[in-house]
Amino acid sequence: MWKWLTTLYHRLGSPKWFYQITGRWLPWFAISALVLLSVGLVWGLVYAPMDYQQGNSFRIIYLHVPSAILAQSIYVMMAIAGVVLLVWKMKMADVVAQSMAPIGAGMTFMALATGAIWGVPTWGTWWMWDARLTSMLILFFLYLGLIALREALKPQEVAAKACALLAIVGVINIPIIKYSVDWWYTLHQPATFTLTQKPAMPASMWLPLLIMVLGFYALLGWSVLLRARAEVLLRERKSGWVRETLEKK
Amino acid sequence: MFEPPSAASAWLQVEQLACERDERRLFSDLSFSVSAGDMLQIEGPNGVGKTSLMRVLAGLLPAVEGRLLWQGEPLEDQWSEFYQATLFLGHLAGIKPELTTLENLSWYAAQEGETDEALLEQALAQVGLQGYEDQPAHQLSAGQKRRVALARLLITHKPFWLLDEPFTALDKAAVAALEQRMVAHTRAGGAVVLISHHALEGLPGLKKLVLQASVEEGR
Amino acid sequence: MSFDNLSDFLAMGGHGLYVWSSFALGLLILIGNVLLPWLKLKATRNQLQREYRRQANQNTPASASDT
Amino acid sequence: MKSPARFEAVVQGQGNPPGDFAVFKAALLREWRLQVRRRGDLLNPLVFFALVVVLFPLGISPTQEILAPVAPGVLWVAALLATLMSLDALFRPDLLDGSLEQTLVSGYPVAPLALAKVGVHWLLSGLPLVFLSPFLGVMLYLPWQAQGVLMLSLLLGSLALSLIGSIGAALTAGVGKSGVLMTLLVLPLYIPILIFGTGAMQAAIVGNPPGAHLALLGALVLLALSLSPWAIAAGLKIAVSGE
Repeated sequence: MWKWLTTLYHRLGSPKWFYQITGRWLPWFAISALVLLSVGLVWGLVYAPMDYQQGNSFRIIYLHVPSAILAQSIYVMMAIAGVVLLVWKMKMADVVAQSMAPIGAGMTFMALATGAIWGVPTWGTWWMWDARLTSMLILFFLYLGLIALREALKPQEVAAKACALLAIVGVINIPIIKYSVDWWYTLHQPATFTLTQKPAMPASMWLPLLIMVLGFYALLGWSVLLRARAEVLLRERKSGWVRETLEKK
Repeated sequence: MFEPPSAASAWLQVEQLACERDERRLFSDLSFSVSAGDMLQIEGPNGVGKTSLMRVLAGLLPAVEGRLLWQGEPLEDQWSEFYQATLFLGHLAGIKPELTTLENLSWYAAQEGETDEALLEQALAQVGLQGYEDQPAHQLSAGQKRRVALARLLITHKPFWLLDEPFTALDKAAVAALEQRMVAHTRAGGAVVLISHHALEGLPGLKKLVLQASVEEGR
Repeated sequence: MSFDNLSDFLAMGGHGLYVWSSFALGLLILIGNVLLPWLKLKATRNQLQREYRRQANQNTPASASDT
Repeated sequence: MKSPARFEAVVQGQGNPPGDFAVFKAALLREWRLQVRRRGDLLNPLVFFALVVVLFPLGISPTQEILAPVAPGVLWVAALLATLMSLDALFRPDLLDGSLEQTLVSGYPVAPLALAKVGVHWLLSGLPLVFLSPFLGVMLYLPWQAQGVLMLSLLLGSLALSLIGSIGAALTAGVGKSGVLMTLLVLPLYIPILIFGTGAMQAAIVGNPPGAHLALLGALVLLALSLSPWAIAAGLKIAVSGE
């Protein structure tokens, strides 16, 4: 297993191999994303039982929670890619990190927006300085910072390393930010009704949620591969294999 | 501390080096070596990557391919030893405008354990900056700032010099003096790598490395 | 099935506006995350193919100058 | 340019490189001289701090009932922005005049040398901010029992702000006009410091012991002190490789 992993790692470091193998992976990600998301959506929207307290507005959970999970895990993945780039100098790690940033920002935005919309029927207001939403808002700014830094720096190798460092600094700070915001929230207002923490959700409710989370991850893979493939072609435009691959068609 | 290597082994060995800037291949498959007593002049038209090569040698820019050996061992394992022996002067003089001429020089001297102010003043006098010791460097001209940086060559203990266009903004007498200093340094067993368009043919021990405009190859 | 008929489903027990606007936005982001990169990939391929063709045209009439 | 006789011996390896600590002390002295002579750069953040605080009574209301409750937040946000502003140009001049690359090739560890710069900068800009703050606190009707906590929280907080902000300054050293970019990069990282700093003051205002908040702030300072020099050094290396 370990040997297989190290070979995979070394191969992924080669842009040509990356491009070829991801071409084969792409359909699997696409199919699983489409299947999981459609099953999860229909199940969650149509078949899952209504929440006795929140009514049908609770169905927003099927977007809010997966997007929030992805928003956080994508940032961690970007930091890991940053370590791989800075320590092992694997350039493909940066391609992946670069492809993830806009998806992460989109997911954070989705979590914020669905949270805000959900807030109207549950809290009676669009925005509440709830600990969870506040942390998410800060995460959104962290993503914007990463994207802006990449835009601002030239040449690309420098931007790559700077973004990697910033992602690592950010990921060390995220738990501190989260802890401090939680603390700040309990300091300023008594813990009232929270959005997602509910006692003992029945399986008919959490199973579609699990499927949605998996579907979101599959879509993440699909989207990252599409972006990374375009980026690999652009970065390697001068090399022979890109020319050969594209001229074949 | 820097150990003088045996005559056989080269100080710096460059093997199949390749360098890229902004996704443009500057040079590739570049190999050469520098040993004690060498003076290596790097020449070539603008934009072939002379400065990039120098910055790769100084460890300020990562190489894309190839490796660097310092006294036979990979350079990336011994940057600190390498820098203890190496003096790098880039395009920028590294002179702070807020500090006086003497303060600027003394910072670099302090890095080598040289605190003797009389010696520093003597070095400044030799580069023609007598009377400017306590002037803030922002009052100096570009050529004078350059001379402050070059005064470092007079007080340094470091045997391996990397000089990027050291003759820029110098007058004739200063150029001659610098040439003399470099010759003395290599004669005494040091080594110099420099980028320059100047004709240095008269200098003993001079070797040349000419960088060609690179050819885009289909890798 | 938690709904008796289509209009119940659309009304979502009075929360239809919130549920449907959330899901519309969510789907938009999800689809955008696949569609935009896909278009980008296609555009990149086309752009590079054009670039290679132009280079080939440049190189053939002149002698084998390789820059 | 004739070299004195002793240089011949030098090449044979008779140089006597000083220890890391001696160079660290020399760097402190150099930074002190350097930054003291940039008077404008030192004064501007202080004036900015005072001005922002003065704007609040004019913009909200001059009454004590309204100003006193928001005083901790106003003072802390103003101090935070002033620190951020003063850090913006911390490394850029060094990058542009070549002293930064000389630091990297000096052979001495970059992290402590960067720390010397940040430390001197804090002494000359963060510390004056701490001593200015009680005067502005009086203008915002900050209760007396909170004045000491204001200074103490700012003393710890500004140190953490300087250390974390310097990472952003290092990353954006190569960017021409980085004010907004640096703000975007650094402000999210400043939020815990803001929360604990104002938390300590609010505890003091209502008569609770502010010790827990200050301890957390101190922990943040220690964490920043141990990690950020390495991040700053890495950021500076990246910035130089872009020149």
